[in-house]
Amino acid sequence: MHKTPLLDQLESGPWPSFVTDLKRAAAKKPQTADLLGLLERSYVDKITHWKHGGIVGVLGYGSGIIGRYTDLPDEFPGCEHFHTIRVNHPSAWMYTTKALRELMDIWDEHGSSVLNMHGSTGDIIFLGTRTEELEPCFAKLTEKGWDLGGSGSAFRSPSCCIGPARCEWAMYDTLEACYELTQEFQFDLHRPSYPYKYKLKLSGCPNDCVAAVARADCSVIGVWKDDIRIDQSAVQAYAGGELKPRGGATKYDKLDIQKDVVELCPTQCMSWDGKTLKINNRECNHCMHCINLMPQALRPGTERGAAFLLGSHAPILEGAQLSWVIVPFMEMEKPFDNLKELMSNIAEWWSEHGKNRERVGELILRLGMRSLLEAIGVEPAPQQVRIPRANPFFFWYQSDFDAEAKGRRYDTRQGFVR
Amino acid sequence: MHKTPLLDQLESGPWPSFVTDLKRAAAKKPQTADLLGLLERSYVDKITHWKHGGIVGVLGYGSGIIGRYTDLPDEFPGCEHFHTIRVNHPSAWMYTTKALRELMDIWDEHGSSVLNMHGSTGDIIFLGTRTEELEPCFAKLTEKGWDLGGSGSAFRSPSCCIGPARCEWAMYDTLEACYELTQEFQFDLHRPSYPYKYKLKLSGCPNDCVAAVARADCSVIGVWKDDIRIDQSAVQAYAGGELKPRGGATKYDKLDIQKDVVELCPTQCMSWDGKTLKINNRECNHCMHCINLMPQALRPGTERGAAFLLGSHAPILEGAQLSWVIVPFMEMEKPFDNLKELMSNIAEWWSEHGKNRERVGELILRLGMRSLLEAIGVEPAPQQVRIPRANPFFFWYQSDFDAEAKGRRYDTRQGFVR
Amino acid sequence: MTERKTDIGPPHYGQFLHPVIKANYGKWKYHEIIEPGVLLHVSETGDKIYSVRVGSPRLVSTDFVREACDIADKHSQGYFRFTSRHNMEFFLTDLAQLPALKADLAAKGLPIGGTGHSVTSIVHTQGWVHCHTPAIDASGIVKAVMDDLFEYFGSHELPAQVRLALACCLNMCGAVHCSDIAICGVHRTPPKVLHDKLRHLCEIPTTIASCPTGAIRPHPDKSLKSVIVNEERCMYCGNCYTMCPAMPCFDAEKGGIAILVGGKVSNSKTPPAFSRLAIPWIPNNPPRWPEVVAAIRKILTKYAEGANKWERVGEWIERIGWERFFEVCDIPFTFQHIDDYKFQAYDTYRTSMHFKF
Amino acid sequence: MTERKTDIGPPHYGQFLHPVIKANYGKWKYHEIIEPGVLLHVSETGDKIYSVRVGSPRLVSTDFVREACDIADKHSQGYFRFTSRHNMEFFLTDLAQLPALKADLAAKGLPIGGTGHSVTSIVHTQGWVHCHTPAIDASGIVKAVMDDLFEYFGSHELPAQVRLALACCLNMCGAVHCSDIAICGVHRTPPKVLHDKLRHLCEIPTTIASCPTGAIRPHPDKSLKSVIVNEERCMYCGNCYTMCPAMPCFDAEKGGIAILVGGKVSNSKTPPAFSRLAIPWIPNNPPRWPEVVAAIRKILTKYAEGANKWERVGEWIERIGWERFFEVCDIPFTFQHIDDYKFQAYDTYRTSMHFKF
Ligand code: SRM
Ligand code: SRM
Ligand code: SRM
Ligand code: SRM
Ligand code: SF4
Ligand code: SF4
Ligand code: SF4
Ligand code: SF4
Ligand code: SF4
Ligand code: SF4
Ligand code: SF4
Ligand code: SF4
Repeated sequence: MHKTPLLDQLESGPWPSFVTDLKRAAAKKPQTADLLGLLERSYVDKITHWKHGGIVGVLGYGSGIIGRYTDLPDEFPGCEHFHTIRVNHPSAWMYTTKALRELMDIWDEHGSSVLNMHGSTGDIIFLGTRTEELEPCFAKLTEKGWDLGGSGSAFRSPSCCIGPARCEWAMYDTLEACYELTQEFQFDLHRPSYPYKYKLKLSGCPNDCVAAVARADCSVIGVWKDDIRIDQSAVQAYAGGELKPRGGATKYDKLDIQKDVVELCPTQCMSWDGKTLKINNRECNHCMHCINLMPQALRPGTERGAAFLLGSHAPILEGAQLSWVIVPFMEMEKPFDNLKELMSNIAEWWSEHGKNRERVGELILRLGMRSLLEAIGVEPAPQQVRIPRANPFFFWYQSDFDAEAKGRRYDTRQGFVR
Repeated sequence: MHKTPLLDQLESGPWPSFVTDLKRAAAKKPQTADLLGLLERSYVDKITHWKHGGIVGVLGYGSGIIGRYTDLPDEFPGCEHFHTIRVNHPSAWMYTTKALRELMDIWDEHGSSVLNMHGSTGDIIFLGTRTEELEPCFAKLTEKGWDLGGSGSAFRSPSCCIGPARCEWAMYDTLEACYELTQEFQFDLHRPSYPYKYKLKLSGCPNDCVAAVARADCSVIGVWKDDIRIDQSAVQAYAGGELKPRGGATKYDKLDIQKDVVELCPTQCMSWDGKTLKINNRECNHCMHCINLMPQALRPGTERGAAFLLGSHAPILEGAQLSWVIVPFMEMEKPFDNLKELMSNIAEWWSEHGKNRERVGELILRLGMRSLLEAIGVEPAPQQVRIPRANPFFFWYQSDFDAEAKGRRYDTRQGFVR
Repeated sequence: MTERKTDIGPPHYGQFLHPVIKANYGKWKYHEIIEPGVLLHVSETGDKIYSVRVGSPRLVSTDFVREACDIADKHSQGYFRFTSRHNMEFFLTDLAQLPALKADLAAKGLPIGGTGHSVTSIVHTQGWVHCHTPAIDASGIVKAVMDDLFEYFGSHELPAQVRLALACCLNMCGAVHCSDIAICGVHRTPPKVLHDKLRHLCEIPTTIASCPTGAIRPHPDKSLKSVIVNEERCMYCGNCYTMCPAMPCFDAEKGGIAILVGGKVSNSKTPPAFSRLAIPWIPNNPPRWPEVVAAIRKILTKYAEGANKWERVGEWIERIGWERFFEVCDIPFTFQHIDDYKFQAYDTYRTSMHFKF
Repeated sequence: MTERKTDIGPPHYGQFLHPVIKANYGKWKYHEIIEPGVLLHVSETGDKIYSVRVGSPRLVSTDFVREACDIADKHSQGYFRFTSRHNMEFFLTDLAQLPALKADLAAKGLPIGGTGHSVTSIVHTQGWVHCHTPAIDASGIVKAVMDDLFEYFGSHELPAQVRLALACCLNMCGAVHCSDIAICGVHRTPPKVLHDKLRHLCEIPTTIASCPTGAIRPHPDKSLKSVIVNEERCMYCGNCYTMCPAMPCFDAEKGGIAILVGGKVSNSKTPPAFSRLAIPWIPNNPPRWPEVVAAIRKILTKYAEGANKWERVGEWIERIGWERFFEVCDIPFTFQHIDDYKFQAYDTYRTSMHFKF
């Protein structure tokens, strides 16, 4: 065992310590002992000791494995090869202990015994194995029903919120959609063939508990179209303090319906006369605030589906983006053919025009939204923009003039040509 | 006289007709009769009949005249030469009839008798004269105390709101500042030596009645630092309806102090208990709303000066910009040396780095704000930004590391080096 | 002849100040608006001055100005001024003088108004009267629109002040980029390169640099000493024509008018804001532009009906949402509305679920 | 050996659903939070399920997972899950089982919390444990910060939920760009080009294209087959290093930590928002990063004191203004705060008089 005086200082304190846990694994595995030693060295040097990964993988797949090697192989031979295996997680990260134990056994046999539950994209991350272990480990995984997740310029393992499994606000079946789409795109998940990574996250409602809008190129977020259902007596109970605000999630005793709910509604579409809560549903923008504060009094409507937003990613290359509304509302019924088609069409447009390492959101910025919308057959809608353009620098296509000539004005809603 | 059946249709209707007025001038001046004919032709052709101006001007000046020629000189010989003379207006567009009559006489003698009161930058615009008239017209003008305004890549005629001359909200002497600065930059006004145009507009308060923030590279807007002065009895009078909202500028009978004033205050720093109006002045952002609605009850504070904002312009080349806060507060006392110095320093930096036809606001975008601030010796302040950067793509200069090394942390407020 | 004077600058305003203004300079205490177009300013000294605001076509003759001088001599002690929006203001020291002034103004067909919650004069530009790049006329459209909105000039019937502006091309000399309702002339044809003229008239590098989208390149046939335009990347801004007269982009039928809305300049309540595209194109239809007049009236009427007290046009739209604005004004939403201009596009995305159906 | 299976995808979640969850799938009516970390969901059928949320270091051993399985076997019918923020959730059908579960968790040192108005687990990344581009470690800083903020994990004392995230380099795998408080590792040295290695390891055009600011150019000495970096234009993003290992930009002393604040993801009240730069640099000080811990506590405390009910960090700052935020948190405002990155800078200007002194 290497000495780890700096890391040891991370064993105290109330939050569970990864150091303590790594030491357990290190006691069993020499390579993990080296990992600890290497980490301690980084704590001293204040620098990473991992090198660029070469290309390693399992047969036929271009993704799922991140090659990793240390720059100090002599001192820490156990870390000479220390590759990552991304194992695609099940929808909403639900497990039986049986399944998990099987996975742990595989990883004890073929790797470092160290892992992330889970990676930031959602996968189970097996951290640290040698090239020769990859294929046997993969065989064991598939035998038990598991497959690798995505990496590189591929479709990435989609993830979803717990949705209908345990949440009253799920506007569609996030788990099933996640499963279906993962299956649909298996080929693209394992064989990098896009300009760059392509992620999908599915949230059941605008609370967006998987951060889809910020962390997935394709962000599918549940929404309703009709009226919020109100139980007026429950509203009274919140006003009276019998029901706790936000289901008890706060230190606050009771709601002031006017101040806490009505006045904070972003569209100002609610009113409260002390007895009855009214909502002008046509003006509601589905922010969820009122529902969040009074889960027993208010429920989303019953005409349900999802909005499809596109383009978010972290800052590389040109700066971070949030996803942009493309389709304000789509039905979300199994087998989700509409979503599959939409995502394929987008990927096709992107693959055709995208530069190497250009996320789809960046391509939209470069080519303009119209290029995408026309390619995928989606009409312009005010919901797509927060605000129309301020500059007068806009293009006209021949199709616009043709429409105009046919007496359709300049209106592309009528004059729309694929 | 040319026939003008289309223009004739603009003689009816309640708004005063420029056509009727042009006809008066046309009756006296053949070239103005041709102007009417030419305009009628444009109404038929739906296209302009003016060509690019060649370079014309008065001796020693590079600006003040816009050369203009028609593309139909044979049909409309009076418009063959039809240059613009920009005459620099007096502060706040104040006149005696005597002075104006003198100007009109000059223009009748040397031009078309057609003019704009005023041009969009503020000048008196004499529209239409021949090259050979320029020099004599200029001599007459200067003799009567007038000079030309700016044009081309020069300093442009500054303008200002009526301010202290007739407005209770002027935080500094806009008229005097406008005059002083115009005089200071006479050389630059008449001899284009900047990368592009450089405008200055001065408003006495944040109501910005000369649209400085949108229409002038240098936008000087009055502001106070201390407390809004409240006359509580006048507040009561507004509440009671004895005083009319906004001094009578509306169809509304009376103010609801809570709804109309307190709740619309953007910083929510006011309160009203039905008797006393309170303002948490430290949180006030000087928007003027409350003062605007109750001019007899509220008055700005007495510690006065102006904010200096920089960079606004119309969309050419890269899209329109609004001016950006550079100096949140500066004293504004005659002879305004601080403002003169600031504007010179900025012009110097811009002239050094700017490309041909690059407005100063565009240069800031290209080189980054730090480049400007350091060049002109202004420290970074949170007032300069609406919101700090979202991207992590920031630079460090050696001066920052030096400051850090001296134990000054990374803090450029302390580590600031000119 | 006397010695040549230069760089004397404009006369000092001091000599142009009405005596009451001079005496109370910097001492004003408060103001009232007695009736539309008539301001009262009260000084700390107790002095009062009444200002009567009067519309003008801005494009005027010397005789027009002389007539205004006659009025000022008669009613305003020989002083008057113009406003930042090109109205005239006459000064009275006694309200009793108002009826006489009104009568003289009426005789000349000059309207009083433009204060408070009105539509004041339209800031505008040259158009076909005097510029070389316009897509539209300026004064003619302004006349047609003001005739139609005349009721709003002389009244305070709107929820807030409404500022209109017009620019005849994208240079936007009318600074329409921050107006409640903006009228902007737009070309829709890429420049036609006149190769023969270009080689004599234009500098090729400047011409290339003038294009915001980089649509202009040197002509592959070097002997021509000219340029070519990638028409797909041209958005008809006309900036190349400004730099190079051999690149006209005019077309009588394709040129037209865009309407932008929701801009403002003052800081009152909300910060200054850009105008945003409402209608990308309306035909250019002289002499009275009925489609433009109708479109503006529609927007103004819907605003007047829908806005809360004190709400500027843009504040109203932000409150109801752009999707509702397009709906209530019955304006189709097109590809043109979606920003695709470089860096600006980024900030106009809808990156939230905050929308209405 | 059996036939090689590929592209089977993950197991269907159906087999992993707790029986009560399976029976009430899609039928949930409402929820309550019984106490911090303990959720109750009630179905339209009347069924109930209690979920107990438990913190985890995320970077764990197989034994850790097995122990969690033991707990699930004992208390949760052999089912459990992980959340989108890497906490664990155990399921109870009866509240009476809670004390026993709590005891077992306590014995393992596993904390309950992360619900409602708490600080839940910090989404984070690999750091020195497993990545090649980090400026900082991940798990170590997370441990240090969570130790310090522990009181907020197991309570609902804050004005709203507060979400922290950490990324060890600008790639931002922790997706810190939309967090209430974000910890981001930053380099501050331009890459050193290792010319000898570069020619063998890297493709020159891809390397050049990887630079967002265009700082990389081909080496003037063509025979070197390498590149040079214009250090003045480099903002140390490390993207070139990602594409080309011969361009390391690490420096033990200059690397450090930036803190960004005010981002969010949900649509509740306000739309999703980016985190904004609060502190451009804090030294990288293992093993317990006291300066980072202190800075975050300061911001959190000031937020807790100053925010209105229900206000997220960013909503609080927007209300009081950024100038006040820097003041109350005693954070100096520097050149680094002012955006100068291409198109993004444009929208961050203060283009109004809406500021405070
Ligand atoms: C493992 C993981 C971090 C973690 O500790 O959880 C991770 C690790 C790496 N990420 Fe990531 N990213 C991980 C989730 C993310 C996320 C979060 C998400 O998916 O929700 C993001 C932000 C969202 C996004 O996609 O933009 C993310 C944005 C990046 C980027 C920047 C992409 C961009 O467009 O800005 C890079 C750089 C790149 O692709 O070259 C990157 C690159 C990398 C690489 C491959 C760097 C490299 O070239 O070696 C890291 C490999 C580390 C390793 O040893 O395995 N990683 N990466 C996450 C994947 C685990 C999983 O599969 O579940
Ligand atoms: C006369 C006037 C319009 C009017 O009818 O009032 C005018 C007329 C012209 N402007 Fe302007 N601009 C006039 C005020 C403005 C304003 C408004 C302002 O100053 O408040 C702007 C917007 C603010 C700004 O500066 O950005 C303005 C933005 C432009 C631009 C675009 C500049 C930009 O950065 O976006 C151009 C194009 C150029 O410079 O090549 C331009 C160019 C022109 C030219 C010189 C076009 C040309 O090359 O011939 C026009 C000459 C017309 C003529 O025949 O005299 N004009 N121009 C205004 C000047 C009168 C005066 O001196 O008082
Ligand atoms: C005369 C003039 C200044 C000048 O030096 O020429 C002027 C004069 C006054 N303005 Fe103004 N403003 C004048 C152009 C402007 C402009 C510039 C523009 O329109 O291009 C603005 C910014 C417009 C914008 O935001 O788009 C402007 C925004 C204001 C405001 C803010 C109103 C708001 O709700 O946004 C006030 C305050 C108010 O009206 O209560 C104000 C108030 C005033 C007061 C009440 C100031 C005072 O106490 O004397 C004056 C009479 C207002 C009225 O007419 O109702 N003035 N005012 C300008 C008259 C223009 C005209 O002929 O119509
Ligand atoms: C379990 C989990 C989903 C999952 O599939 O894993 C989940 C579960 C719930 N979320 Fe969430 N959210 C979960 C991550 C998120 C995220 C994502 C994130 O943080 O990365 C967000 C967006 C955060 C953001 O905006 O930055 C999120 C924003 C919300 C909100 C919006 C709160 C707000 O004021 O912005 C609600 C509504 C509420 O709390 O009243 C909510 C409400 C809920 C409810 C009440 C839904 C329900 O009725 O069951 C669940 C319990 C909330 C609680 O813990 O107080 N959930 N929730 C995630 C738990 C993470 C954890 O372990 O801490
Ligand atoms: S996103 Fe909505 S549906 Fe999904 S878990 Fe969160 S609150 Fe429930
Ligand atoms: S969901 Fe949001 S917008 Fe809709 S009524 Fe509730 S608070 Fe208002
Ligand atoms: S800007 Fe202010 S000071 Fe100047 S006229 Fe307008 S309201 Fe008065
Ligand atoms: S000036 Fe504006 S911010 Fe200040 S108190 Fe009045 S309304 Fe509020
Ligand atoms: S807006 Fe264009 S066409 Fe009109 S005056 Fe200005 S430059 Fe000329
Ligand atoms: S009109 Fe504008 S966009 Fe078109 S080529 Fe000329 S400069 Fe470029
Ligand atoms: S944030 Fe950077 S250093 Fe950290 S895991 Fe991701 S790529 Fe590696
Ligand atoms: S670190 Fe980033 S900015 Fe610097 S040279 Fe490399 S890619 Fe360019």
